[in-house]
Amino acid sequence: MTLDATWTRAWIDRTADVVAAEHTALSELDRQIGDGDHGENLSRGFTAVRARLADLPADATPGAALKLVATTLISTVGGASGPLLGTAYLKGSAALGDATELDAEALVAFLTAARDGVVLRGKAEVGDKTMIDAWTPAVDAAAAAAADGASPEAVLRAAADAASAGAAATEPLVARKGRASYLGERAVGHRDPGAQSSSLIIAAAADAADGTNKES
Amino acid sequence: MTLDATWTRAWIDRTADVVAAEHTALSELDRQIGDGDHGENLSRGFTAVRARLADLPADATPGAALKLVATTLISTVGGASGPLLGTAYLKGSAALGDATELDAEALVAFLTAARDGVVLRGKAEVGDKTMIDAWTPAVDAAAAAAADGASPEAVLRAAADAASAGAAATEPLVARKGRASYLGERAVGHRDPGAQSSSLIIAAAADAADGTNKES
Amino acid sequence: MKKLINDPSAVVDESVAGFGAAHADLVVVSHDPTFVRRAAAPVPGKVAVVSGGGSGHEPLHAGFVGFGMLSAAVPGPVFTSPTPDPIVAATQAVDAGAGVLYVVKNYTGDVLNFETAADLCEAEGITVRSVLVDDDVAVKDSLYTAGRRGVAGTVVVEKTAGAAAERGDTLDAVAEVARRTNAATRSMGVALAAGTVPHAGEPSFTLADDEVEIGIGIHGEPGRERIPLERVDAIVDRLLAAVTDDLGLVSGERVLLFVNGMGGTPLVELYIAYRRAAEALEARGIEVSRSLVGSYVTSLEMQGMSITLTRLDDELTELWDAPVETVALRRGR
Amino acid sequence: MKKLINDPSAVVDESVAGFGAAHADLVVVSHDPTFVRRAAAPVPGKVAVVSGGGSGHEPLHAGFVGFGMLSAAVPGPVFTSPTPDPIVAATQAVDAGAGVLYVVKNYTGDVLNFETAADLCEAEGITVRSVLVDDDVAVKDSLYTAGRRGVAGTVVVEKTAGAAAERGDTLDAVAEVARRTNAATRSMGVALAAGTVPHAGEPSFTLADDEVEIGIGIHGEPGRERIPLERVDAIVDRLLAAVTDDLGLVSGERVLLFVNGMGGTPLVELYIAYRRAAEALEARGIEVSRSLVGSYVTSLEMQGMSITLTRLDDELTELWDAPVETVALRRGR
Ligand SMILES: Nc1ncnc2c1ncn2[C@@H]1O[C@H](COP(=O)(O)OP(=O)(O)O)[C@@H](O)[C@H]1O
Ligand SMILES: Nc1ncnc2c1ncn2[C@@H]1O[C@H](COP(=O)(O)OP(=O)(O)O)[C@@H](O)[C@H]1O
Ligand SMILES: [Mg+2]
Ligand SMILES: [Mg+2]
Ligand SMILES: [Mg+2]
Ligand SMILES: [Mg+2]
Repeated sequence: MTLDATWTRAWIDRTADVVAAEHTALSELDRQIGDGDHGENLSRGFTAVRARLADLPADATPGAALKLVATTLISTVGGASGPLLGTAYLKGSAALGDATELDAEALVAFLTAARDGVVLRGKAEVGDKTMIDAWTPAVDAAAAAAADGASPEAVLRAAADAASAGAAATEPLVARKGRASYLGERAVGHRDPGAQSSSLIIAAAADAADGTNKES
Repeated sequence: MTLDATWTRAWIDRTADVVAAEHTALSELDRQIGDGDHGENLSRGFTAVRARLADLPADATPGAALKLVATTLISTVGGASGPLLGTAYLKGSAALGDATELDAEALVAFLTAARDGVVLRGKAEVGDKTMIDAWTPAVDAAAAAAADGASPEAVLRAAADAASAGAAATEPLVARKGRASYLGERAVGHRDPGAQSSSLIIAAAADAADGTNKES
Repeated sequence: MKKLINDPSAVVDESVAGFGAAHADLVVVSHDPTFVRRAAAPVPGKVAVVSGGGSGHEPLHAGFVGFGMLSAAVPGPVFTSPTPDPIVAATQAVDAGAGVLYVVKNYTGDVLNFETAADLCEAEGITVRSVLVDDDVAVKDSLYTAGRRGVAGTVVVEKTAGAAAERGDTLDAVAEVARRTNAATRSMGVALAAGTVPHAGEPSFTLADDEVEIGIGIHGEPGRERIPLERVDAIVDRLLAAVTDDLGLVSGERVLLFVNGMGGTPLVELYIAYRRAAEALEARGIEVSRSLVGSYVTSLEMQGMSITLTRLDDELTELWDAPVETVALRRGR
Repeated sequence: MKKLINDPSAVVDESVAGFGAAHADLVVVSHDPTFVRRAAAPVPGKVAVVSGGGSGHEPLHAGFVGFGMLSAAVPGPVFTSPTPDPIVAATQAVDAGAGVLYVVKNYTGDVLNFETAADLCEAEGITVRSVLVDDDVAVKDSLYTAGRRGVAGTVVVEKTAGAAAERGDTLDAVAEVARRTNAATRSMGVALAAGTVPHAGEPSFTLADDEVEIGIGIHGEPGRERIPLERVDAIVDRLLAAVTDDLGLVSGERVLLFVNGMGGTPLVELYIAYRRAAEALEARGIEVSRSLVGSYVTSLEMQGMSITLTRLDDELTELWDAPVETVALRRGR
């Protein structure tokens, strides 16, 4: 079983929906340990993504659609999350090449390249209390599931669950990157907003896969 | 019966006391319809008066003591009330000449000259919601009492009662001079701070006369 | 009350001392009595321009002491006119024999204290003229009131009068420039939140979360009316209507547009207001030929702004453009 | 939330438009993408200096665009770094072939977006160097954090780098001046009350009536610690101790003392703080040879201030003194 361009668009759509829905909650997380704009930043970005996606040819590949997400985020979000998430989508989409159907391995390649892109730009490690704390567990879980022969849907679900646990696990941490690093011990007890939004994005991928397959 | 330099000093002392005691209340009145500094202004002035009075020769006449009040207020109070009250004391002290004993007529002359001094500088009329609404009834009541042959103490008490009533009567008025005039109808219902402080000053004169005579 | 101060009663002295220390290249501060004068004063042969008033409106007036503007400034206690003594001392310090112009905001206290100072100086042989600034259209001007207040327009009067003095005008001519500038200038303000006078300890007035005060003064005096908070464009339109009506501006005229912050309002908001005001004026055929945006005549940390217009002719434009070298306004030097 | 705005999402666009309209003699505003450049740019043969970052810090950066300082400024959304597109557009608009220096405050967002822009510009043949400003000693500098933040000291770096560019230095030399200035500069701030980001609608943090936040940033980030409100002299002593220790200042050295307001604090308070800081430095044998007092690097209407010191040598003094003609800083022209 594979996922196609329809899934890709559904994923992007769901992501835009969830970012809009969680806008205030994300900014509130950022207000606790950052500057309170993370929800605003992402919703500016995904509003632009949705508008530009409408102009994309119907036969665009998953890679082309995700590259459009990348360039749109880079050119509209700003802040730390704009270049970081933008790079994630950019590197991830490059890993997909011209494929029209994505199997479990392709999804693992996407997630890995995306995570590596964030590390390349932001130089964060697991435990630094950043979005990497969602991406890296997601990559590991996806890879493990794929190695076990799981379906694409199951790979994404494993990734989503791991990302969500990873985001939650940022709460007790002291931050070593981004604005929260200025706070030292005072960041303890708060969830990292970027880890939270990344886990929502990965969850949207899994939800879209479930939805797409139920419809088909 | 007459009032002398001892009474004059007692009056000035009592005035300084009552200004200190009513400091906050006067500023609060001014906050309602002005800029909230009237108590601060007068207490700055009378604190200086008290300090300078200590240096005045023991044999200074009432006129000399009150002239010192005048110049001290002019040089320390600022605002509207500084020059106005300063002029009141200046013109009033001039009316006393070198007299060492003040009879009822001298007190009326003092009050009249003081009031005229305020009008000369400030051009306010009765009913403009200013300190004149305390001074003019005081002058009129003092003159009437003196014409009836009242004692100096009784003249001052009559002046004090009229000033107090005059200050209270400013409450329903719209102001036509000073900062409160900017407010139009919104000044209605508030007592004029300068009328209130002038009535306290005149009451202190009467209280000092009672006190002086009780002691003597 | 939360302020970066030590003792409320030392606010003005300490602040003026800091001002003098920070700007010793431009000004000299005298203490006891307190006034601020140009480092290079008196200027031989030139008329001196002196202003002053209660403190709490910084940078007015001390921030405008220097070449091409004020010769001296006399700060009183917060929101309270200075007494005559420091005004006299400042006058003596800057008079070069050509006479001294007092620029006085129209408040009873300022008027009386500067009047007394002028009398004392005249008695000593210094020629003094006074010009009142009364640009605030929020206040009804009538024979039966203290008249309009002087607010942000004071900066414009101090600038043109100072430039006239600098070019060597006589005392009467400098006074005439000041009067003409005042006559060509109107202002109106709005507050979102009052400031707190240090010795009072609580805000001068309180507004609900959805209220603004229109026609506010610069001493925490209440304004003309309270209205629900509106978009700034609507607020600007209100203020501008009052100002342009009072000035009787017609299409084809030129103005200086001055958007003034009250102390606690950030520049980002003032420029939003400026944008609307400039657009609205141009839509009416009025040319905005000069601009000033910033917190120049403040009311402690009050949140709000005022809009000032000065009708410009060639001479006032030239005087506005003339070089000036003060702490708060500097160009051409 | 009470602000003089229309739509929270239009704050930056409308404000920058107003800025451009008010100061058309000095700057040109480009829209879509938004940036502000010198009216006279590119300047043939000279290095261009470009800065930018989130809005809400006005007059930084656009207020420093002009002769002797910035060639262009790129404002992002409130407290959010601009994206690479407007940075690239600004770079292209001001590059005269001599290269472009980016002055970047050390925040992950600013660093990444300017980095991307630099890559894109280099790909088009424009030589770009970047210098990070990280003057905030409230933040521990360590290999394991994002490093110190860039705050008020940015003004000093922009001034000296701009002056170096104006005198005709090469790109490497201008970058070296910027780096040297940053290395000689440290700051620390305090807040009495946070500002409110327009789209957030509530203050970034809340302090009790008797609390202040020491070591505050300029984005409403919480600071280093909360302490009970003290006399400003005591607060100044705290900030100054942190700054002088970190700089390792010793008796006999010269400094620029910069007391910066956070947006909602009136000048009268800043000068009280300045007075103490200057006295305390002089008591330690450190000469305050240059001063700056005012709200130059703000955080919306935050109440508070920061103290910045730059260790001066002859060259930095000369570059600080050099003529500058911008909206917020002007002298010698
Ligand atoms: N160096 C980094 N590497 C990975 N993620 C980072 C890094 N720096 C910041 N982040 C992420 O960015 C998030 C903040 O994004 P956002 O609020 O949009 O930007 P800004 O911090 O510029 O306001 C943080 O919660 C964190 O997850
Ligand atoms: N023209 C005037 N004539 C008489 N009294 C006046 C006049 N103007 C103001 N006052 C008095 O001065 C009082 C205010 O004094 P104060 O608050 O000390 O000065 P300011 O108004 O300058 O702050 C008013 O309450 C009023 O009684
Ligand atoms: Mg953020
Ligand atoms: Mg008063
Ligand atoms: Mg007053
Ligand atoms: Mg941000």
